[in-house]
Amino acid sequence: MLTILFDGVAYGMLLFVLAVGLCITLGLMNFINLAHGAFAMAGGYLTVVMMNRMGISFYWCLPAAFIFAAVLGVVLERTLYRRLYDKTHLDQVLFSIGLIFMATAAVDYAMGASQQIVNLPPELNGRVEILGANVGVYRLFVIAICGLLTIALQYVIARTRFGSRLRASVDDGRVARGLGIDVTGIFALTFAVGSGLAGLGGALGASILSMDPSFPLKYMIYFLIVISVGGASTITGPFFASILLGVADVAGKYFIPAVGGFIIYTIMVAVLIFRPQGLFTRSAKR
Amino acid sequence: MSAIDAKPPAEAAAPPAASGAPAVSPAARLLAGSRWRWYEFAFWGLALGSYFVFPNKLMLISEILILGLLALSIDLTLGYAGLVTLGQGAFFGVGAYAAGLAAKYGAGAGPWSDPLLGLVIAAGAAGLVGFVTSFLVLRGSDLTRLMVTLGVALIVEEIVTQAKSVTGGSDGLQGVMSSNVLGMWSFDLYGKTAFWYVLIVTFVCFWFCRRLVNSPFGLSLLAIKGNPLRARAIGMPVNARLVAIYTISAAIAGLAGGLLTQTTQFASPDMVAFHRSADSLLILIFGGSGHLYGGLIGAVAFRIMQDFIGNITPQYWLFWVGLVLVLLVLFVRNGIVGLMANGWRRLTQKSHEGKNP
Amino acid sequence: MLRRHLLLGFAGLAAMSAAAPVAAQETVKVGLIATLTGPQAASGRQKVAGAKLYMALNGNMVAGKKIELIIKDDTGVADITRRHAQELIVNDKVAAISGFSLTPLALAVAPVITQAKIPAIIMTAGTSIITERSPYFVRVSFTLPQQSVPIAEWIAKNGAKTAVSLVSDYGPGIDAQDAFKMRFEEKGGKVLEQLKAPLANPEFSAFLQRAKDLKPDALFLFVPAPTAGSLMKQVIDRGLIEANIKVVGTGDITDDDQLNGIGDSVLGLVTSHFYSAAHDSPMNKKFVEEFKKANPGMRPNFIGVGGYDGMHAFYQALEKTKGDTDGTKLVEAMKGMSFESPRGMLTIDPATRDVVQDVYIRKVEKKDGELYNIEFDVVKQVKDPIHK
Amino acid sequence: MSFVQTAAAVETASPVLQTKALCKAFGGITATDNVTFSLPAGARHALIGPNGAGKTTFVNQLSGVLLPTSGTILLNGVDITNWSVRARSRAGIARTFQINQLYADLTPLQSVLIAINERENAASSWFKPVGVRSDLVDEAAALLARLSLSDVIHARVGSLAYGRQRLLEIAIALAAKPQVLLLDEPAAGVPEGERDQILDVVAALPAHVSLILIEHDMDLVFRFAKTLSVLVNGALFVEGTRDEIANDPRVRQVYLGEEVISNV
Repeated sequence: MLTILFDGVAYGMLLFVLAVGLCITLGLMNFINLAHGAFAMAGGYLTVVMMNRMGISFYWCLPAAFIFAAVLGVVLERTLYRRLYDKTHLDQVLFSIGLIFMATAAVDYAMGASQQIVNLPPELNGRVEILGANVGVYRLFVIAICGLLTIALQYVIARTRFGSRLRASVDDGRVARGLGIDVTGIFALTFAVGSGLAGLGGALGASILSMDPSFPLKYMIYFLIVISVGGASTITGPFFASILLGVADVAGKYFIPAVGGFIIYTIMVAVLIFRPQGLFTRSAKR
Repeated sequence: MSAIDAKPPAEAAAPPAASGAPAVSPAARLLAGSRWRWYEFAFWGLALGSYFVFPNKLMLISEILILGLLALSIDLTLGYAGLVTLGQGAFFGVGAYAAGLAAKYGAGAGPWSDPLLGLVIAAGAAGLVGFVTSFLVLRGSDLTRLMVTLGVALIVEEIVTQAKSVTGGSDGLQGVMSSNVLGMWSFDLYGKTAFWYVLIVTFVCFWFCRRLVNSPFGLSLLAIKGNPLRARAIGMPVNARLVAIYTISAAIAGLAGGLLTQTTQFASPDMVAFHRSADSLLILIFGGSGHLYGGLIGAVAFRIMQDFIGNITPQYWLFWVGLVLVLLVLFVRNGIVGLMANGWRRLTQKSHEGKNP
Repeated sequence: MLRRHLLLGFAGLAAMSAAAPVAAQETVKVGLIATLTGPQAASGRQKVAGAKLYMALNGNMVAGKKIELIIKDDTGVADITRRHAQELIVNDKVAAISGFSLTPLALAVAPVITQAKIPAIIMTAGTSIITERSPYFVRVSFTLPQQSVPIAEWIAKNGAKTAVSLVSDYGPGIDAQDAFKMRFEEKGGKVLEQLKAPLANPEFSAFLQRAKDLKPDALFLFVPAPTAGSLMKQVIDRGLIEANIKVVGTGDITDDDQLNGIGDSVLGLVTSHFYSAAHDSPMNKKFVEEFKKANPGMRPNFIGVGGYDGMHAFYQALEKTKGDTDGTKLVEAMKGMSFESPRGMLTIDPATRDVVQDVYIRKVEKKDGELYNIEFDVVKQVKDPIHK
Repeated sequence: MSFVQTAAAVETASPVLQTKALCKAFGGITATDNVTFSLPAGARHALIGPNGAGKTTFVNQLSGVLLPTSGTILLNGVDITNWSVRARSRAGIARTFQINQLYADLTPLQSVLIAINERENAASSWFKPVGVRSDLVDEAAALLARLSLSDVIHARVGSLAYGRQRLLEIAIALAAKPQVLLLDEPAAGVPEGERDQILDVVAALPAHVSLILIEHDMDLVFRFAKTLSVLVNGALFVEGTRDEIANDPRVRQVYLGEEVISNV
């Protein structure tokens, strides 16, 4: 029982790290980047290449995945994404689906279609007893890393000067601009960090979520669910949404294996019907 | 076509002298917007002629027409009512399975097993699902709509794969036997019957949609798309109109799904899958929304592109499709039909200038 | 100058027009519908590589006719498979079609081949019922029940009293779990629960945890090859092996193509399957060697060998009919056919047109620094237990 | 307050539109504060007040865009407080918006025809093309002619000059043949020269239509309105005839004073 809860939390945490960047940039620029998963895939594949082909330690792969995805993010933001901010949501959706297709085919071309498998360092394999629950060491590791990241993010957003500017920009971009806040710069930075986090999530998840070229499409749906349940623009909303989804998904499959797959979609539609602005958001702002 | 024909921007800039010319009554001018044009005859003539030009490709042409019909159904909601959705695959799939089940269990029941009745069932089932879910798209922003419709499509897909006893689950629906159309024409291997059947049904649906968008009802949809706040303020029952068009659109999508099942004699979960919804939307945008022809032309272009690229790099054609999409969004407004309309306008304007001085 | 060109051109034209009818007469086309894009792309590549290898090794002339292979990508979507089948038959006038990576894709062509009377050689898809859907299906791959029954017997013989099965939720998975349960319970065991994971689901942890909490003696697994890697990782990660649960499965979970990527943690895992790249026969040695030479970085797996044998079956049949490409005659020729393949001996059951073959019990071991499924036991000439 | 003491002439006419103790709060802010108001048939009434006085909020409640927090709205004595925008529109309340709400991609003819179709219940006809009902099209053309938009009836609305878009805004509202017309700053942003045209149009409206005008331009207000209400901080500050308001020292202080100063 506890093990299930634990697995659910680990899965949810991973989802959170993967999706949080998308949530913030969505709230910030009202821009929907469905190709967010491509950054996660970039991080995941970088880990695969570094570990399996170059023999570099897994622990170095994590920061490398973050930096790689972040750089990729900022380059794309500066060259392509910025042209789309004033276009319709439909254009943005199509554009990012196009990017997903390109990323999928490019990875297929470079790395092959089969699933990539990451062999974790031995100390992360195995299981330990905690509070009477038998839990995987790696999942513990994932929870620890994601937990630290969440705390760090929360600190940056709530306590730092950058954080307050970010919050102001998300609340009302026009006013923030009027106050002399460099919203474009903040956005570029947030986009980079968001992509970097996705890359890190991809690296962390490579051994749990299975990396193959269809990753961005497969997980796009999960990201959308995290946003629609958690709402954009804060990080606590997506955080609780991710945990809820992780636990509901794992517990659903455990207790009622026959309909496990349904549960998360049903939650999503129910939330969108009853609380279109998300379950964990303050009342609608606009 | 009324939307563009009735308001060529060139006219706005025309000197007042033009209005001094023999006056066409405003009503006649509006009516003229819904008249059949030469290029429309040309389009359908080409579709008809493809039977003789590409006798080897009849199955592919049928598939393109079905895809075009699906995109056309999205055009009604997106291009006319301005509803942004990403779940049309759900209705396509419901129609596909409804027609499949009708053919499977209706087989041998004389006139009751006729494919045309199957189409009615497919449209009815999809329309019903559309009607029920239409209430979800009445609220919220474009983004909410995209996600709700996507969610609905995913749930339908889950149901299809889970309800094995009815749908056959992941293996698809087996044992679909298509009876002869009107008891006379059987579906042959060359796809001849399928071609005529699909062409005629598609044309009838198109003709219906064309009447619809040129009617006062269609005009009111454009009003909702243009400015829902204003539309409400003049007393328009905006929600009822949206429910109506969403339901009609779902029914047509279901009809397209039914056509696919009947001509291929099976239904499988990938008829409901995400890529159906995404592809059909891409096709519409590729072709250009709000012109009715966009979906059909987009389907042709999309398939030609897929074939062309697929022949060069069968494994990586997805990359080029993605690239085309990205470029399309960045540089081309209003798809292929938009490009053609612009080109035509420039051409005619030039020739005018040539004559006048 | 110009004159010479013209003359040359003329000569060329004449040559072409003279050669064309002969070539048309002499060429026999075979369609291969594989999944080359999408999640199943890896299987398509194996199949194409296997079929091409056969032609490279055995030439392209059979019974005085030139064989031409036409490859189509169905992207894993059933209606495209069907359209390709129809176009291959109608436009390209193929003598046979082959391929089919998934059960629904094979089932989609059933009405077409029945109507056209063209044989369809199944190189991969493994649900029992497929061959019953049309008298023109011939299978050279395997069926899931055929693979599951031997492992059920083996595990029962080795002391397991209770078992849980976990399979992907689609035709082959259901087939596998039902056959496993049938035979395991015949041998006095008890299947505690049959778990089914969604086909598109990459996260097995909840199902595995449930399996673990049921505390069975054995866990039987089946998922399609491309998913097997991550499943096996999760099995190990979840500590099922330490919990003294014997994990067994069909060979799909220790797929040759992916085995090295899964890593040493699967060492000792026992599976049942009809093909291993480590199968000890001169024919297989040559096959593996040539396959690797032609496809650097790939190791043949059961799908590759399916493609190889599919071509062989067609060659043999055409030989037998002396070049007659009539579909019904070709199917007749294939019925009862028996030949040695890299996998071992293989027979096409004349009654069901389904494959009858040896099924091996293998264990994952390390050889020359690579992981292989090493065969240590065999059940001879297994028929599909579900066909009547 | 009502018009009883001040507007004896219209006292006999029964009120078309009334509000009783109307309140609207957004969070902690009271945007409409206990407004009891009555509009006689054929009124030419102006609603004035400083920025943020709650004029548009009040009109939004009358037209149904916003629902009041408490209080009632009566149209011809019928309680319409919870009616939808559409129901009110069909009952005869039409409005224009402070910021143009037009269909940028349609033509003026289409824009007006859409409203006429709704009024005549012709808009749910889906089979016959637009234009078959030539009577309705002619009516739309005639209405546009009245607002001197004849030369652009086939132009794209988005391409029209701002002043003409304002006129079209009024034309669309008039197409519904309303009983009560709410004009929210019809001349806002319109260049000086074109204001008169708008004023002429307003002045030429049929006498039986009751008008409420929100306007900042005092010149326009005093030329148009026979009666006025002054709204301050959401509450009705004072009501009266044109002359009374013009001479009311309190009004001069809170409102006109500002206006005068800012104009200087």
